[in-house]
Amino acid sequence: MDKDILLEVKNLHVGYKTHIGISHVLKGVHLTVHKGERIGVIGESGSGKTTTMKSILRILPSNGMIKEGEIFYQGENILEMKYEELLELRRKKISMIFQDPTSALNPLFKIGQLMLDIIKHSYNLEESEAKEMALKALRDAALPDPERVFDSYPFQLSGGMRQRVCIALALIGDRELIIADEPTTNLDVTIKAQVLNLLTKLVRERNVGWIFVSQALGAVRENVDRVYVMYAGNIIEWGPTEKVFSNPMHPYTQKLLECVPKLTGTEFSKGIRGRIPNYFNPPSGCRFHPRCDFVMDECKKTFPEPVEVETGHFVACNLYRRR
Amino acid sequence: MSRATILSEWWKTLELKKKWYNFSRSPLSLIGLIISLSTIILAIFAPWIAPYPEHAGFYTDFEHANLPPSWQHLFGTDEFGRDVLSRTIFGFRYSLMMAAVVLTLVVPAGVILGLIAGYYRERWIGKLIMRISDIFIAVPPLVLALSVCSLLTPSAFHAMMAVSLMWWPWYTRLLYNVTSSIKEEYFVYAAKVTGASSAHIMFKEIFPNAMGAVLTKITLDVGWVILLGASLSFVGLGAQPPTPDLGTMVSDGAKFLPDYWWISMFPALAISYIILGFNLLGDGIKDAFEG
Amino acid sequence: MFKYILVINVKSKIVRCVFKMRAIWKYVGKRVLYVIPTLIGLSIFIFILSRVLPGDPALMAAGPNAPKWVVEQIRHQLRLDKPLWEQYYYWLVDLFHGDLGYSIYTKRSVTVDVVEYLPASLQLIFLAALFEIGGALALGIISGRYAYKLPDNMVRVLAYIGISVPSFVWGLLFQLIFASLIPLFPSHGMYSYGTISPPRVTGFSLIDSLIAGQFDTFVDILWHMVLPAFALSLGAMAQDARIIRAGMVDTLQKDHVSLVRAYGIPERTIFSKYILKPSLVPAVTVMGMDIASLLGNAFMVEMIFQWPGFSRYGINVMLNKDINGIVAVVLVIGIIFAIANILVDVVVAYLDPRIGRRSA
Amino acid sequence: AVQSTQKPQAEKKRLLRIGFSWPTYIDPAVGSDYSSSTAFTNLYDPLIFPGEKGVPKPWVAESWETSPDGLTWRLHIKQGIKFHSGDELKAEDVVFSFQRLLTIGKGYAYLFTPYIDSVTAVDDYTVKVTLKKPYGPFVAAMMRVYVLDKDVVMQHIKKPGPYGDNGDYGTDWLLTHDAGSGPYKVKEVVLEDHVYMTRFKDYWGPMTENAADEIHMLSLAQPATEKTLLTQKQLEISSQWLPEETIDALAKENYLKVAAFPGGDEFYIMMHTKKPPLDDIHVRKAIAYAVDYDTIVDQIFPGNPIAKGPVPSYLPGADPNLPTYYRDLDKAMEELQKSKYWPDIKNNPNKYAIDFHWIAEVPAEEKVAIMVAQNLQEIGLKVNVVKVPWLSVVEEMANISTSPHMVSVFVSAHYAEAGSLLESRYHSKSADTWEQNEWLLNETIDQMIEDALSTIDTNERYQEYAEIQRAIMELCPSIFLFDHMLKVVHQDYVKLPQDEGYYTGVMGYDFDGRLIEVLSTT
Amino acid sequence: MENEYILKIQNLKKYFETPYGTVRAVDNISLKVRKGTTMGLVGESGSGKSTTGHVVVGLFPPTSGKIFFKNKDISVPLEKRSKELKKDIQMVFQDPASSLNPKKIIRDIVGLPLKVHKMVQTKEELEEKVAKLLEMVELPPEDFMYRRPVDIGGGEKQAVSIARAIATNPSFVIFDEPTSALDVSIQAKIINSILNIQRKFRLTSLFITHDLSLMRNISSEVTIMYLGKVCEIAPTDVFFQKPLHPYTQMLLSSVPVLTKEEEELKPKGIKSIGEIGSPIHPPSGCRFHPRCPYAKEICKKKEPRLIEVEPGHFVACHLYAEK
Ligand SMILES: Nc1ncnc2c1ncn2[C@@H]1O[C@H](COP(=O)(O)OP(=O)(O)OP(=O)(O)O)[C@@H](O)[C@H]1O
Ligand SMILES: Nc1ncnc2c1ncn2[C@@H]1O[C@H](COP(=O)(O)OP(=O)(O)OP(=O)(O)O)[C@@H](O)[C@H]1O
Ligand SMILES: [Mg+2]
Ligand SMILES: [Mg+2]
Repeated sequence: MDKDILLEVKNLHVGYKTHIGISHVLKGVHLTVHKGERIGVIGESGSGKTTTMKSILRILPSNGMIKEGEIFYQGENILEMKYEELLELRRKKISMIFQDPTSALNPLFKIGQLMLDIIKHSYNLEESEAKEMALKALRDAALPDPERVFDSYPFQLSGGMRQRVCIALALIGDRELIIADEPTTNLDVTIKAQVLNLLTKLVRERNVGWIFVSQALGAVRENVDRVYVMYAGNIIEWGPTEKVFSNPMHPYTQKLLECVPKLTGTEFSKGIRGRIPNYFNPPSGCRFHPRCDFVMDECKKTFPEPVEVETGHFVACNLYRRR
Repeated sequence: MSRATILSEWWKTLELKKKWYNFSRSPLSLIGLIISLSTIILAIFAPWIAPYPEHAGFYTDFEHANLPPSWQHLFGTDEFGRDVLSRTIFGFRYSLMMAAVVLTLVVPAGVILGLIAGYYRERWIGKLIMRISDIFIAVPPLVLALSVCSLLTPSAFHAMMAVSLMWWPWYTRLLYNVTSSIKEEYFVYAAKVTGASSAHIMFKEIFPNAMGAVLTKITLDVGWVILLGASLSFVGLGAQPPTPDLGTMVSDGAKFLPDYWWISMFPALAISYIILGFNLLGDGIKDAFEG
Repeated sequence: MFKYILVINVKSKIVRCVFKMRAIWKYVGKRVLYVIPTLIGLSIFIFILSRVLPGDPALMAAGPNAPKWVVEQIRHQLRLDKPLWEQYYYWLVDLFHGDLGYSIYTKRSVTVDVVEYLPASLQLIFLAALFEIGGALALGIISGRYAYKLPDNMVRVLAYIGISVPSFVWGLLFQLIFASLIPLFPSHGMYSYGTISPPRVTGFSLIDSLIAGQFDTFVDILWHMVLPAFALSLGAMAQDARIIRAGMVDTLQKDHVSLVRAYGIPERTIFSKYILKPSLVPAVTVMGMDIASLLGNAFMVEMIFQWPGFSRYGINVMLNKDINGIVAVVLVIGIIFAIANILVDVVVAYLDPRIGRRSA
Repeated sequence: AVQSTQKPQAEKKRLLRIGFSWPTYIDPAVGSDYSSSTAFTNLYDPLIFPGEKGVPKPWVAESWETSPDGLTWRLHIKQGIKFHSGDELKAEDVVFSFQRLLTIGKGYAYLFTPYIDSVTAVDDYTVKVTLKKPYGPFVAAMMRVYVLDKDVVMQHIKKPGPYGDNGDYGTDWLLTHDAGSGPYKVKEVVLEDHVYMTRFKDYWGPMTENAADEIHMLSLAQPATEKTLLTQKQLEISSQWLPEETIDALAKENYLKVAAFPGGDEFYIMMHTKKPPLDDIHVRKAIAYAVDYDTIVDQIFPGNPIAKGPVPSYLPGADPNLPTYYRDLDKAMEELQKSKYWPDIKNNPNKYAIDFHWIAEVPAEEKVAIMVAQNLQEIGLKVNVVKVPWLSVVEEMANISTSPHMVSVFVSAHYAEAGSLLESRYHSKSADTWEQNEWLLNETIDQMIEDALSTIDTNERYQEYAEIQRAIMELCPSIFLFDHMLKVVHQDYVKLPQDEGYYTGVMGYDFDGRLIEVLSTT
Repeated sequence: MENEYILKIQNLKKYFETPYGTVRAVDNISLKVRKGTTMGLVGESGSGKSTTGHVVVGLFPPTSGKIFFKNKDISVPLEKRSKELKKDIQMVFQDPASSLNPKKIIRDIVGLPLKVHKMVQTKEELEEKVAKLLEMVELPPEDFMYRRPVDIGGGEKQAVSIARAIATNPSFVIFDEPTSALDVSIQAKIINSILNIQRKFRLTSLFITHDLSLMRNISSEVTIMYLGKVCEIAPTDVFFQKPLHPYTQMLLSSVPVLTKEEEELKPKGIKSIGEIGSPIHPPSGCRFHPRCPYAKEICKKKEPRLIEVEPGHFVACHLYAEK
């Protein structure tokens, strides 16, 4: 389309092979990130956010399989890259911050060991230069006493510090795209705010592309340019943040926003009935239809084509197609 | 009401189905099941299956001693002229009986002690039980079983007692670990808060969670107990001749290696067969409960 | 200049190591304190058992035709005429003087027997442990690397066989095949006939032969060790290979593996470093215990291969109801077991920084 | 190839490697079993040596005199016998050996303790022995007095020990060393493994020309190992307990020979005559008639002659014309029906089940046990066969209540005379030893034995022996299975005197390095 | 007047001895809960909220201090409490996954309190009562009665926990972050049923959470805890209008929100900094002082007392002590 596009995920289908059968998680996910753009992906637990992000870096678990789709990074299809190219991509272009900083850091290696290993593989550097680079990244991540952190095992750090370490990893070098997969979910409220502030500040300063995956709608709203709403392996609505939040179109988005308790303390929502479908035998058509209050016959048959309801604001729902 | 029963049955069968599914997923588990079942059947029906059942008792026929495997004697005959196949089939009987006796003694005792020790972990009773159990696992079970057996007169009964004495701590440990980890689960808290008795919590809340592990361990232990029993009789501290005990058969037949290899090698294979079967089965059961 | 840096580097490493070790030592100290009551309990158990169970060791010791007064004399010598607690008390006192009592089987101090036979067993077990660790690592890694693929399935089947076949069956089988039918290896003993054992320095014949400069004796001993050590190691090897495999398969799913992958660390490094180490932590525990358990299995294997070791001595004292011998065998194995346990803990603590050194 | 790796040795040697089982105690005051006795024979010189068929030969005791009452003996010691230490063997060494044996009380001491009052040295070459009571077979018994080098032993005593001033009397040192004058001296002893002996160059006595330079007694636990070693020519003489199957297989090799010779022992099934139902002589007789003697000597222990009575028939003093028992099931049933237990046995064989213990160390006994059990099943008796380690058998036989119903044991004469076995098997004073499970406790028999043993005149003594044997046959306390023939397999380059029909019948003198020729060097 | 308070906690301390030192999980707190109201207990991870709850229900005896329930001293170990009391105080636990015994069917889980307190005799009676309870938490009884916890979702698990807690008809229930592990859509459902039940049974409850927005919608009074200490107690409305304690302000400012109105409620000019201290070696003086932008010398030395700034509004901070 245009040169501005950094990353484009098109029609991504991903499943997991398990002993019970194949779990068809992603069904036609698409996503576009422009240079320096901050993208939010929101969705409840199990909606396939992590799966999408891992697909981008091709680090799905061994039972995961990409069945269909294309992922272009600056015009190159990641899914068709050779191993060396892929390594290059992972080393220089895209970095990822994982959901749970505790499990994302190997408990048996010191932070420094891990960072040096990563730096040395990415950039042909001397030990001391590499260390300097690592320390700088740690400092950038606002870690007090980076030397000590460098020489610590993950268990010796608090949760917030661990996540900062992960951020520091993501900041090494000049990446063009940072994927942050629920970077603050497991942190305390005040720490959450700190980490998120730091991350948004860094992203803004460096003007890199950013995919911010989160269940915390408020946090997404405050920090990104455009937002994608995901439900059960589908992107059901997307558009500029302001528009989506102030004028949600999809019944799911509407309900979801209602569900969030407000500081102002209005009447409490009743929630959405049912729960997220199981992926071994997902609902036909629109995957939200069993829980939708406006369900129609056709919802059960075909997945609705997205419709542009305002400029840049798309929604995939049959309610709007008819109109 | 009947609908309720049907529903409850339905859920139960579904659960069993799931377990069976998890179990049968691996062909190895199925092979294990087949092997274990075959040994159990052979053991139970030995007198009818064995071609020469009388060879399991006082029987000598020196005219036909040491015959190599043939159609008449598939596994050959031993130095007494007894059919090795028949004795091997009876051997399953003794091996499985040993396992059965030991495990029926050991499992309840070990489980109860383990539950108590885990539940009262901070109190002296729990500590005492664990320290005592430590003593019995401070050396490999074989070594202590051998020493105890050697101090008693050798017999299958004493071997079983000695093995049992060495074995309960493993169940105590298992239950202790399970209990101490489950003890802090909220459902135990909930039961406590409601006012359920300690016995209820131990046996109704905690124990069911250890069932899978216990069952798995029992199955695997069938193999280990048989191995231990065979080792004891191999050394000469187990079952008495002419009992067709597999370990004794191996060690007695070993004298005639390599000429009359079938006398010891078939029983040796039989031991391995039965242990293999229960090992595979045990892993299958583990899958069924965990998967 | 370069050398200088190296020195500093090494020095700081050592300092760090020492620091690390100090924490570990504290931990070890605790473990030792914990183990002592267990060992005392064990000794009480086996000691009492050996004295209360029916049987008259004095009569056995005196030999078949000995007159009554000789039997009485031996009874006195073994303190069997004293009350039980007194017997135990004196036994303990003797123990602290390094005396494990009089063996009615070898007719000398059990301590001498232990010193004489233990090294041979340890030496055998050492080789078996090498086989075990080497084999288990190789098989486990192959299996984990190609999880659920053909090599993995082959290894798994092999492992099941390895676990299921008792060590004494392996022993007999190897003897039958590799010593009798195809005489590649000697069938029994520690030396070929005519070889005079090297002068005893350490008690470990392998080491002693090297000290004495008898290189061919060394090779000879090694050659005699291959079959029994291998027979001994197979079961544990299979067991450990399974554990390593399970650890690797487990670790493969972990987020931290995804992380290093996401940052472009090549697969080979991931496997050899970030997956292997965490999978080894649980395996080390099992492996260590398995190595210690080899002493138990060695009972049969040493018997089959007539290895002049401690386990064969164990069998002999047991078959001859040598009460002091039996107590000593159990206790010595208990001590070795405890040491192995502690060593394992140290290794694990070394591998896994979280253990034993968690600060607030 | 590596199997036969040997240290390159400077010179080739005549090696005689013999298979044995451990334990082997080479201290004459401690050991008394087969392998120990064999070691004594080669390491030491006895006062009296057994000649062919066990006939006593003067040896260290060159000649002797007896007082008319048979209570005082004067032994003249041969001059010029050299110990391995180089010292000469003198009367004080003999006295020392006697005293040490009696003080320690183990080994063969039991042969002398009831009789000997004192032993003193009259001069350097004369020893005076005073007895408490006359001892007919004293001369034969002196085959078990091995002379130790007093000085050497006393140099190696360890104090404190159980023997007061004498400390441990050198027992610890003598476990792995010798202090003898025999044709061989200890080179190395590794407990449970081997006893290596080398030729003593200054040996005083006669040796065959091709005597071995070294004798290695090797502890071999497994027939399979022995077989391998024999076929690889790494073992000259097998142990004596090889299974028949292995012997058969080995006999097919043309470079191996099988030697069979009387071992001086007989194989008995001892019946506990004080335990029901065996306290009924009819039951015992029934059993004696039920046992299938022919199968035992044809199939299980081929080549052994069926026993003709309580002592092996070749033993001096044995009566060859005793009435014997044979398999006859009708007669057996007849006897059994005469017994008072018959109604009970008929109704419930389990009520009088008979425990049959056999000795674990001799696997072939299992065959006998099981066959006998099978035989007795035929007449309606129930038997429990129990395998028991040797030392446990010894222990349980020490007590009348723990002694089993039946036990099968090989018993050999301690010295080459019928009296030895008669005394140890049937005299009341041996009832609590392993040599008698019968618990005969028969005063008449006791008296007859004592009378016979104190009869100094040989012929008269033999007459009395014959009467005892007849009386015992009548009581039927034991099943007399066979006179044991030892069977060993040996290399054809080894010449055993037994190949030419020579034997002593005295335990431990079968493998005498003085007589065995080794015609090959390695 | 005094009878108004169903639960009174006075100077409660709960220390845990661990190999790494004494954990001062709850350090001298006092609070009162009025009959028929919901007291919200807010604080970040490790602040001692759950511990407080656990001590109240009797899982651990207090290290020191007193707890009065209906004017009776209940600061005794669980074994010494009467059956009546156990029937009267119940708790819903934090983690739905571990709250239900995975090996039992729902009927038996919910039925346990009924059986223990002999409220049912026959199986039929049991099933009937359990069915009623399940209906109350909006779970169709036929569907759920015979299932095991593994077969149901997290929200449903928590609903079952609630059913169990109200089975004995208690007058006081502690809800320990009942929805923190759930998606917002499910959280809404659960909260709704809790509100319904509270209304129906006139329950008094202690509602523990770290989510201020949620708290706003549920409780009539709020207690804020930090590292084992109470910082502020206030009626909900007052609290959101005028948070006094710097920590409370920091907490409130850290909440990401969805609407403009909410944004206005957030205190400006305070930013989250620093790390939460360790309960083993808590900071001296005021435990919040290392993170407090207004910290003074005295804060490092002297522990502030809880003072009533205005009726019903308590705060423990030196800033207000002077006034
Ligand atoms: N390795 C795997 N094997 C099988 N199923 C998997 C695997 N990983 C994830 N899934 C399933 O795929 C679905 C989507 O998971 P994913 O982690 O992408 O969701 P998510 O949106 O990131 O959820 P959360 O917010 O909980 O992280 C879930 O139902 C999950 O159970
Ligand atoms: N049984 C226990 N033994 C030792 N320490 C404990 C125990 N229970 C809780 N703690 C410690 O007490 C402190 C307070 O824990 P508590 O569970 O009350 O916190 P919380 O406010 O509920 O936090 P969260 O939001 O994480 O549930 C924590 O540091 C915790 O580690
Ligand atoms: Mg995720
Ligand atoms: Mg909590």
